[in-house]
Parts: sequence; C-alpha cells; structure tokens
Amino acid sequence: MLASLLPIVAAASLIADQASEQAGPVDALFWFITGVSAIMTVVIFASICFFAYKYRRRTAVHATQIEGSNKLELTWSILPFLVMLVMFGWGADLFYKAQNPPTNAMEVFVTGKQWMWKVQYPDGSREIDALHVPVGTPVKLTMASEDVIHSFSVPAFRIRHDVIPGHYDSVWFTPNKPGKYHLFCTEYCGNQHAGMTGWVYVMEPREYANWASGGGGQGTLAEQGQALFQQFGCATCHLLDQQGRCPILRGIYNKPVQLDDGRTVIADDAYLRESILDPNAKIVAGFQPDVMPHFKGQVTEENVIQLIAYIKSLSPSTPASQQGGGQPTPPTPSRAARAASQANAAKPGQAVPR
Amino acid sequence: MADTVVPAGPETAVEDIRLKHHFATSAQQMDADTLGMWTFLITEVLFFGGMFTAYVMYRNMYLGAFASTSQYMNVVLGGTNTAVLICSSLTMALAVRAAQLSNRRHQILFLILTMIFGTAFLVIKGFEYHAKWVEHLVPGFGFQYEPAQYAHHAQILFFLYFAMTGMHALHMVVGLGLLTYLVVQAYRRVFSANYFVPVEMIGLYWHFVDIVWIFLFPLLYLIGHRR
Amino acid sequence: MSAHTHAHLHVHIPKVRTLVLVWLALICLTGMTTAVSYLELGWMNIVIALLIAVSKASMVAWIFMGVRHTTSLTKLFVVAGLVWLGIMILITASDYNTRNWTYQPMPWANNPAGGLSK
Amino acid sequence: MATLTHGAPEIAASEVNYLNVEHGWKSWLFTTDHKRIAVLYIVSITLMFFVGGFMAVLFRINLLEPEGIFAAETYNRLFSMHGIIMVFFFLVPSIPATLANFLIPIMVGAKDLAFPRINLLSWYLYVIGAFLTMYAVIRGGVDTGWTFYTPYSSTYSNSYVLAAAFGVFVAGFSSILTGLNFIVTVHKMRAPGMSWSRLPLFVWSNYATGLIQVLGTPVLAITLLLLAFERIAHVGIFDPNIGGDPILFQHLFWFYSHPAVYIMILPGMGVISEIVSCFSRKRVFGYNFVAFSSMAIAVLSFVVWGHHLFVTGQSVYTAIAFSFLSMVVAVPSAIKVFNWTATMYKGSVSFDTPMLYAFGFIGLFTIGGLTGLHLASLSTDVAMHGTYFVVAHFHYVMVGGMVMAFMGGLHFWWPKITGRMYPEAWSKFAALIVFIGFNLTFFPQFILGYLGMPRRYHAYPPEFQALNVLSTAGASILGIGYVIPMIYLIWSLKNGPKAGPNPWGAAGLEWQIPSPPTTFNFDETPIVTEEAYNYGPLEEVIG
Repeated sequence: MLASLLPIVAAASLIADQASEQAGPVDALFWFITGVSAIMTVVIFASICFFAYKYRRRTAVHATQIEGSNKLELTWSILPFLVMLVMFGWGADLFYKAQNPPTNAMEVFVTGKQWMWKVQYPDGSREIDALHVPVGTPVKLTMASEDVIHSFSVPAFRIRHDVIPGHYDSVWFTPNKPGKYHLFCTEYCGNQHAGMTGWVYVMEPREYANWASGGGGQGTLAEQGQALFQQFGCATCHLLDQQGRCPILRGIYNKPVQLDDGRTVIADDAYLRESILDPNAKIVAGFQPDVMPHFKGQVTEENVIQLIAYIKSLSPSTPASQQGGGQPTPPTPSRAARAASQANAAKPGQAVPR
Repeated sequence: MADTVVPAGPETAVEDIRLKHHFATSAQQMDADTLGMWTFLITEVLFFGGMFTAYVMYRNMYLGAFASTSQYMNVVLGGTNTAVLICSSLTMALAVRAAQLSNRRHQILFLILTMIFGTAFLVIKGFEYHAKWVEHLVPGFGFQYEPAQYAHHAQILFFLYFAMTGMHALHMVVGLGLLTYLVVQAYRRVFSANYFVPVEMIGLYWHFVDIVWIFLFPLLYLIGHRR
Repeated sequence: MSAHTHAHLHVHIPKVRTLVLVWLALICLTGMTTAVSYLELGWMNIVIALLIAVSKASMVAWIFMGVRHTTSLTKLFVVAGLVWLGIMILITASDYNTRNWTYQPMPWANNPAGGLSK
Repeated sequence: MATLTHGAPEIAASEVNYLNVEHGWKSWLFTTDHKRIAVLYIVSITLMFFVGGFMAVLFRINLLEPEGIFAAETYNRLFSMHGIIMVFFFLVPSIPATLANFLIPIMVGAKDLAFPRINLLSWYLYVIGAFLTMYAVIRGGVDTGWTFYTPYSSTYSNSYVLAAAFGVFVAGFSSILTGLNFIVTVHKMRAPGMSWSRLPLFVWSNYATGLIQVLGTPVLAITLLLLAFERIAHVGIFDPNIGGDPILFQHLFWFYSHPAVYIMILPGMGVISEIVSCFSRKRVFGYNFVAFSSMAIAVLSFVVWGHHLFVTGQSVYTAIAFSFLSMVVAVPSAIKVFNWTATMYKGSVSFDTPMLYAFGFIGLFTIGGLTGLHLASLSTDVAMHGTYFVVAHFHYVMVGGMVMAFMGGLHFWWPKITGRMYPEAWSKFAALIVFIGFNLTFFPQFILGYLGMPRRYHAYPPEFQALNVLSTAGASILGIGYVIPMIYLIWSLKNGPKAGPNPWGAAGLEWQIPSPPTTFNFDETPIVTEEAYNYGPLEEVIG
C-alpha cells in the first residue's frame, strides 16, 4: 500500500499553489517567519546538543555555579522582540491593505448554508460549490450565512474569511494564475463540514467571457430581484404607493436615510438586508412600524441578495449590474456607508424614541 | 481611623482548638481565610463580569431598544429592593461587629434581620418575575413586545435581565443558606472575639452580592427611564 | 513572613455610627440615582448613574467589607479583579466600536491588480 | 537548602508514610491530605487521558483514507470529545492538580495546602464534571468541537451539548478551587525563611497558573451557562436571529481559553526548570528572569485572545493590537527557553529519564512556540487559520510541551510519590518512542496545514493522503509510547527498588523528607536558609 502512495508523494509538491496577487507577499512573510524560526530552532537545538555533550557528567560531578547575566537576558529578550516586530509590522501591513477591495472589483455574492456554497453573479447566473473568476480581475465576495458560522477559504489565494450569520462579510482577491483550486469551509459547521468544499476556476478572460455568456437563463440578478419584488407584492407599496405608507425605494440605494429616532443611516446592503428581514428594526422617519410584513423565513439570503440588486438598480447613480461579470461592477462603498451609519448608532445617549 | 483596635486572642493562640493542624498560628489561619475569600470574590467579579461585558456591548449596539425596555421595568420594586439589600448589608455589618465583640444576642438578632431582608428581596423579585411572565416578557417563552420595532433587540436585554438577576438571586439563596448556618453556629456559641472568621467571610460574600445589585439596578431599571 | 511575625489578631471593629452613616448615604444615593434617571440629560444619564453606582459600591467595599483595614495584598487583589474586568470590557468594546471605522481612500484603491502589486 | 532540625530521613522512611498511614477506600475518598488527593487526581486524569487518546487514535485511523472510514457524525464526535476531554480533563488539571498539588506545600515548607477540604472538593467537582462529560459520550457524544461556537452549539447541533457544557462548567470550578488554593498557600503558608526569591520556579509557575485559573475560568463558566440557557430557551444573546452576535461568544470564550493554554503550559515550564537544574547540577540560569517571565506570561496572556478572531471580521484595529500583543507574549516564553539552555552551560549534565523528557520539551516547545509566530502575524494567520498548521502548532505546545513535561515530572518525582524507582532502561526507551512518535504524528501536519488542509475534516482531497498516513503511523507509535510507562510505572509500585529520600541528589525541600513523605510532610516546620537550587554544596556530597 505504501508503494502505491509514493507516486502521490512525488507528485504532490510540498510548495503550496500561489494563484492570487495576495499569495506572493503572504508567502514571502511566511517564509521569512519560517526562516527565522528555523534558524532559532537550529541554534537552540545545537546549543542543547553541544552543552549536553560538552558538559556531560563524567565520573565526578563538576558544575560551575553561575547565577545569570542581565546583559545576556536583555539581549535575548530585546533582539528576538525586534525581529518579531518586523513580523508583526509586515503582517499587519499586508492585512490592513487586504481589508480594502479596489473600487473596480467584480462583485460576486456567496451564501454559505449547511453544507454548500451558493454563488450568485450579477448577471443572474448561479452555481453551487463552484466559483468562476477571470484571471487578473479583482473579485470582491459579499458573503452571508443562512445558518451557522462558515469560513470561506481558498488556500491557493491565501484568503479566508468567516461568514457569520446575521450580516454580510466580505473578502476579495485578484487571481493571477488560471487553474482549478480548492474551496474549503474552514469553520466547523456540522456533520458534512468536510463536504462543504468546492472549486474555484480561474479562467483566461476570453474563456471566462464564453463561460459567462452561457449562464444566467433567468435574467440578471436585478431582474431576478424584480421578479421577487413583484411576487411578494413589494411594488404596490414601495414603488407605486401614493398614500405614504412606506418609503419609495427608487434612488434610495447608498443614500442617507433619516430614521424616526433621529439617527441617519446609509441605505447600504446591510441596512437593506436588515429592513427586508426585520422591517421594524429601523423605521424611516415619518412612517409607522408594523406596516410591512417580516420576511425572515420567507426569503433566503440569496433572495435578499437579488432584492438588494434590484433596489440597487432603481438608483440612477448606481446603474443596474451589467451583463457578464467580466466587466467590473460599480463600487460598493458599503464599508464606508456602514461606518457612517454605525458612527451615528454608536453615540451613546442619543435621543431615545418615545 | 477612630476605630478600636482590639488585640483579640492571647499570644498562645496556637492552643486554640479551632486552629487547623496545618497552620502555625491563628493569625496565619485568619490571613489565609481572608485572602482565600477575597480571591473567591475576584472569581465572582469575573463571573458576573462576563454578563456585564455582554450587556455593555449590546447596550452600545441597541441603545434604543434597551432604553425602551425600561417602561416594563418596575422602578418602584427595583428601588425598594435596592434599599432592602442596603439595609441587609448594614445588618450584616452589625452582625459581624457583634461577633467581634462576642455579643451573641446581637449577633443572632442581626443575622436574622439580614435573613429577613434577604428573603424580602427574593419575594419582591418573585413578584417582578411573575409580572414579566404575565406580560410575555420571558425570552423563548412566548415573548411579545411593544413597540414592535424593538421586539428583537429587547429580547436580548430581557435575556440578560433574567440571566443577571437570576444569577444574582441564586447567590442570594446561597447567602441565605450560609446565614442559616451562621445562626445555628452562633446559637451554639461557636463565635467569639477569638473566632469569628466565618461570620466575617460570609459577610464579605453578602456585601459582594449587594454590590452586584448596586450595578444591576441602574443598568437594568434606569436605562431609558426618562420621558 | 507576615504570618509568623505577629501572633496577635489585629481586628478593627467599626463604630456603629460609621456603619449607620454609610447606610444612610447609600439609601440617599439610591434615591438620587432614581431621581436623576427621570431627568433628560442625554449621555450624562448613564455617566451619572454609573458614578453613583461606583461610589455606592466603593462605600460598601471600603467600610462594610473593611477593605480600608485590610492588608495591602488584599487591596491589590481587589484592584486586580477590577482591572481584569476592565480588560475584558475595554478590549471587547474596542473591537465593537472600531469594527466599522471608515477606511481612508488608499492610493492602491484604484489599482486593477489590487492592493498588493507594485 | 533548608536545615531540618532533626530526624535522619532514612530512618523515617521505613516507618509510617502518607500511603500506609491509613487503609481502606474511606481513607482515600475522605482524605484531606494534599498528597493523597494528588494521587487520586493522577489516577483520574490518567484515565481521562487514555479515553481522550483512544479517541485520537480512532479518528487518526479514519483519516487513513481520503474519503474517511467512519461516518462523518462519528468522526465529528470523536474529535470534539477528544478536544473537550484532553483540554478540560487532562491538560488543565494535569500538572497543577497532580504534581503541584503534591509538591507545592512541601516545596514551601507547609504541612498542607491552605484549604485541604476545598482541595478535596475540587477533586470531587472534577469527578462530577468528568462523569457528566462521559455521560455525554455514552449517550452519543458532542459534535461542536471543544470550542462550542455559537450558533452551531446553541441552536443547530443535535448532540449532547448541555451535558458536556455542564461537565466543563463543573470541572471549571474544580480548576478555580485548585488555583485559589495555590495562591493562598504560596502567599500565606511559606515556611520561615522561604522568601519569594527562594521559591522553586515550579512554585512560581504554578502560582502564575493559579492567577490565570482564578481570573479566567469564571468567564468560561458564565459563557457556557449563557450558552446553555440559549440552547434551552432557543433564544439568547448570541442568537443572530434577534441581533445577537456570535462573535461575542468567541470574545468571552477566548478571554478564558487563550489564557487557558498558558494554564496548560506554565506548570510544565516549572517542571522543566526543576529537571534541567537538577540534572545539570546547577542553579537555573537567570532565576529572577525565569520567575518573572511566568508572571509576565500570566498577565499578558489575558490581552492576546483576539488572535483567535483574526478572520471573523473583528475590527482591523483591534486585530492589529492583538497581533502586536501576541508577539509581546512570545518574549517571556523565549526567555525561558534561553535560560534552560544556558543552565546546562558548564553544568554536569546527566541523561536520566526526566532529563530526556526535558530535552524533548525544550525542543518541541521551541518549534511549537516559533510556529506560533506564524499565527500571531496577521496575514500569515489568515492563510493558516483553521488548517492543520494550527493543529500542529498547538499539539507541539500542548503535547510536545505539556505532556512531555508531565511525563518528565512524573518520572522525576515518582520516587518521591511512591518511594520506588522505575526501570531505567524501559523508561529511556519509552521517552525515545514518545519523541519519535510525536514528531512523526505532528510534523506532517505542519505541511498539511501549509498546503491548506482544513482541520475537523473527516474526509479530505486525495493529495493529502500521504502525509495523513504518516501522521496516523506516528500516532500509533505515540500511543505505544504512552502505554509503556503505564505498565512499568504500575509494575514499579510493587517491584521497583526502594528509592530513598533523594535518588537524584537534588536540592529542594521535597528531597529532604522521606520518600514517600509522612502525612504532615515535616515533623517540624523547616527553617529555610538558602536559595533554591543551591547545588554548589551538594556537589561534594555526590562527587
């Protein structure tokens, strides 16, 4: 049996795939830390072996009592610490930069669910446990979880981010090497956790354009959202209503919204998601709570993403998502927007309703 | 300070029958007991601290919802309970003092008073819990809340309310058990100016439970209590 | 070795007057914190409520629990407990309160290859 | 080190000791003697260790085949119970509740711990916790992982979460009481002349451990309790459906559980200080720094927990601060390693079994600690988080470190605890087997993790098979390495040669009293006049 394994050992390179712009710099740091660690390990092993041999007990005990040395102590505290500061600074720098997706990133929506990854593209095509991306284009994933915590991980890209139920998480990468790479869930999520895997296909742009044109039989994401919008009867209120029962959603995306408790929030993805699932959570000034039914349990996270895409398409300043994910979609300043809304929400002692 | 310093116990405290075998002197034993009790109280601080941390985070996130819950909090009962606990702390302190002065009658009297206040607290708390149950404010058991916009987040506060006050009440029950033990021991003339450490230690515990409530009262009852 | 150097038990017996005064102060402060909560003071409400709670707790600890007369070791332990609680609350809060801080636009933000290429 | 005023130990040894002073099960189950309680603990944690180890062997077998051999459910329950048992019922109490329980009173020159009855209570709580956990195992197990992350544990898992969480909750109080006892004992029970600067480093490290147990464990307790409420009421503060944040659970959980990994390693570091000093016949190099580093670790361990949350969407700024602090906490650990190494310099090094384990500890802990840097640095952690790299890292620290230290300490003080020596050749052989088996098991896991294999997978892509087979092969060798000592140690109880009070010629109060010690350790309170590890004068005796 072992013999049959040997070819696999030979075949499996012990160097992990690097398939994104991020992978190179992270690996550089990885090997720097590994190198320093290796040197340290060798130094310590060698000293132990050397001392153990040189000062091994012979016939009679002969030990020289030495109290210690402050100079030595300081040296071997401060020097390693300085080296560790380099590791810290380097790692923090890469990490900080990696938080901020480029404005021209292509947006893809991912929903984690026990035990599958559901992927939705702006053009409306969907797949499960597979993600197709063109080489060289930054890709931003907006991720939601239907149930428990999952973690989206593509080792070849050196990226990983938990998907926490209750809000959107995001992660981005720029694939730079065509191929087929593992996609793993790396936060334990139940029985078939090990089955929550898939593949990321990095394709040449032309190849990708071909692939993309084949998908999306049900229209774009926004069109799917529009269908849902009609199906749930949202339109009667949120687009056509003249009686002022509920806010008109045209042009609302990413605009500030005045709430009835005096706060102002930005109508970004996170806000829209909350308002669909729990309409009473934040009431727009001048409207009554309890008018809109709860959609929690009625719609999936995927539906929510479709609805948001549609609402987004109703805003002139942010045109509807374009056909073909190959073309970058407009930026989604949701981070900044959320920050603005949060900054308001976080102020203690703000006027309290009622 | 103006307090009396009494050298209690003779130099030959070692002879004391209550001195456990592994201690050299009564002073050592008392020091150890005191330090042990305070160490235990630190664990209690962090035990409640976990819930206080959760409270601080959610209050920050959902201030509106948290503030709106105060309309369901009975400030009169909460305030009364605060006063009752403070009274029980006073009687507890007096009981310890009586023990230190070898005044058995006062000691028993104050211990029993403390127990009465403690029981009163629990009874009042029971009425509050009952009211919450009737108003469907127990999370997970048919929770209903007005205003509806805060229904979800108010559940978090009520969950914390029951967890924190429930944990506090449980500590009170344990405290009452310990007080009962003290009364019995005091009745048997166990305590005197030479030996009162158990009274003092249980006193520390009782005061600590009081301190927890001192924070719970404003945080849970007075959050948004202003119209 | 403090344990062996004194065989006497030095006991500080508080005066009844001290205890009653503290009790009175505690009752007054309870009334005060309730009263203040009816005033509309914005964010000051919680600050005042906490200040009153802290002063009440300190009085209970200092007089009723006798921290005032304990060894400095006990005082150190009390402080350590509070510091650790502070660590837990402050660091956790630092996460929640800075989680959504705005990112400044970065020079690399428009780089099609992403932030990591040259 | 200390001057005992009377009684040649050899004479006392033949007489009554703590083991034979009383007989019958009652004399054990109601004992308040710290030494007997330590023995009770040794027996119970050894049982738990083998239960947890057996599970490890089983799930390693599962990983021989890429598609797995058992059902996913079985595998998940195996690794979860392995984690829970090993962390809460072996590693946390391993050295504190056994060796330290036995030795701390003796090392500080006391007759017992400050609160003997609480010490016994602590053992009972441990047993109750263990029974609750075993109940969960027998009913079908728990599949949440030892971390109990919400909302999986509170809402989705169909396993016996409540029983296991309650078992951990109860065992947590056992740990708190042990820590409390140590703190008070070290403060208040030291013999005359035993100043802080004369304390053996084993006592220092266990004192630091006690601080962590007392300050951290209550937070775990309340967190598990909130989790249990949430599971019972189907709604709670971590429930995302009502706006609860599952990450808050992780904050509270790791506020304990990161310091807890130092509960699991600090006492081991103390053991190594004793062993290295004894078998180099030298005072520990830089005593003050080693003692201080234990305290520094205890304090700093509480401000680094966020490095477990680097990929959760925790605030970037908090993450950066945590990354920095995690680097800082590496410094005191490094100081210890350097000082142990330096202790051997110009010493007189002998290669007795405890020293072999100490070599193993220093080497493996070095690797475990240094790979921690990969996980403290932010962007490499993002790449390695949740993979076998993490698994390998903490097993190098926990198993390569703590278990090595536990075995080393057990062999070092076995003659003191039982009065008997064990077979030297067998013990050296077993130490070698453990070392080889350990590296074969866990080194491949570093590579697996680097290549991206996620942890907690019952099945995996076929390209990882070769390394997994290697790892499983190592695990079986490691298993044998742990069984051999159990056999010869039990054998030695009856058949081992009498050890005498000081078989190693070691310094320290515990070596100046008979083996096994008498019930009250010292007939008369010793008066300490010398510093710890005063091997200078002892040389003449041995040489």
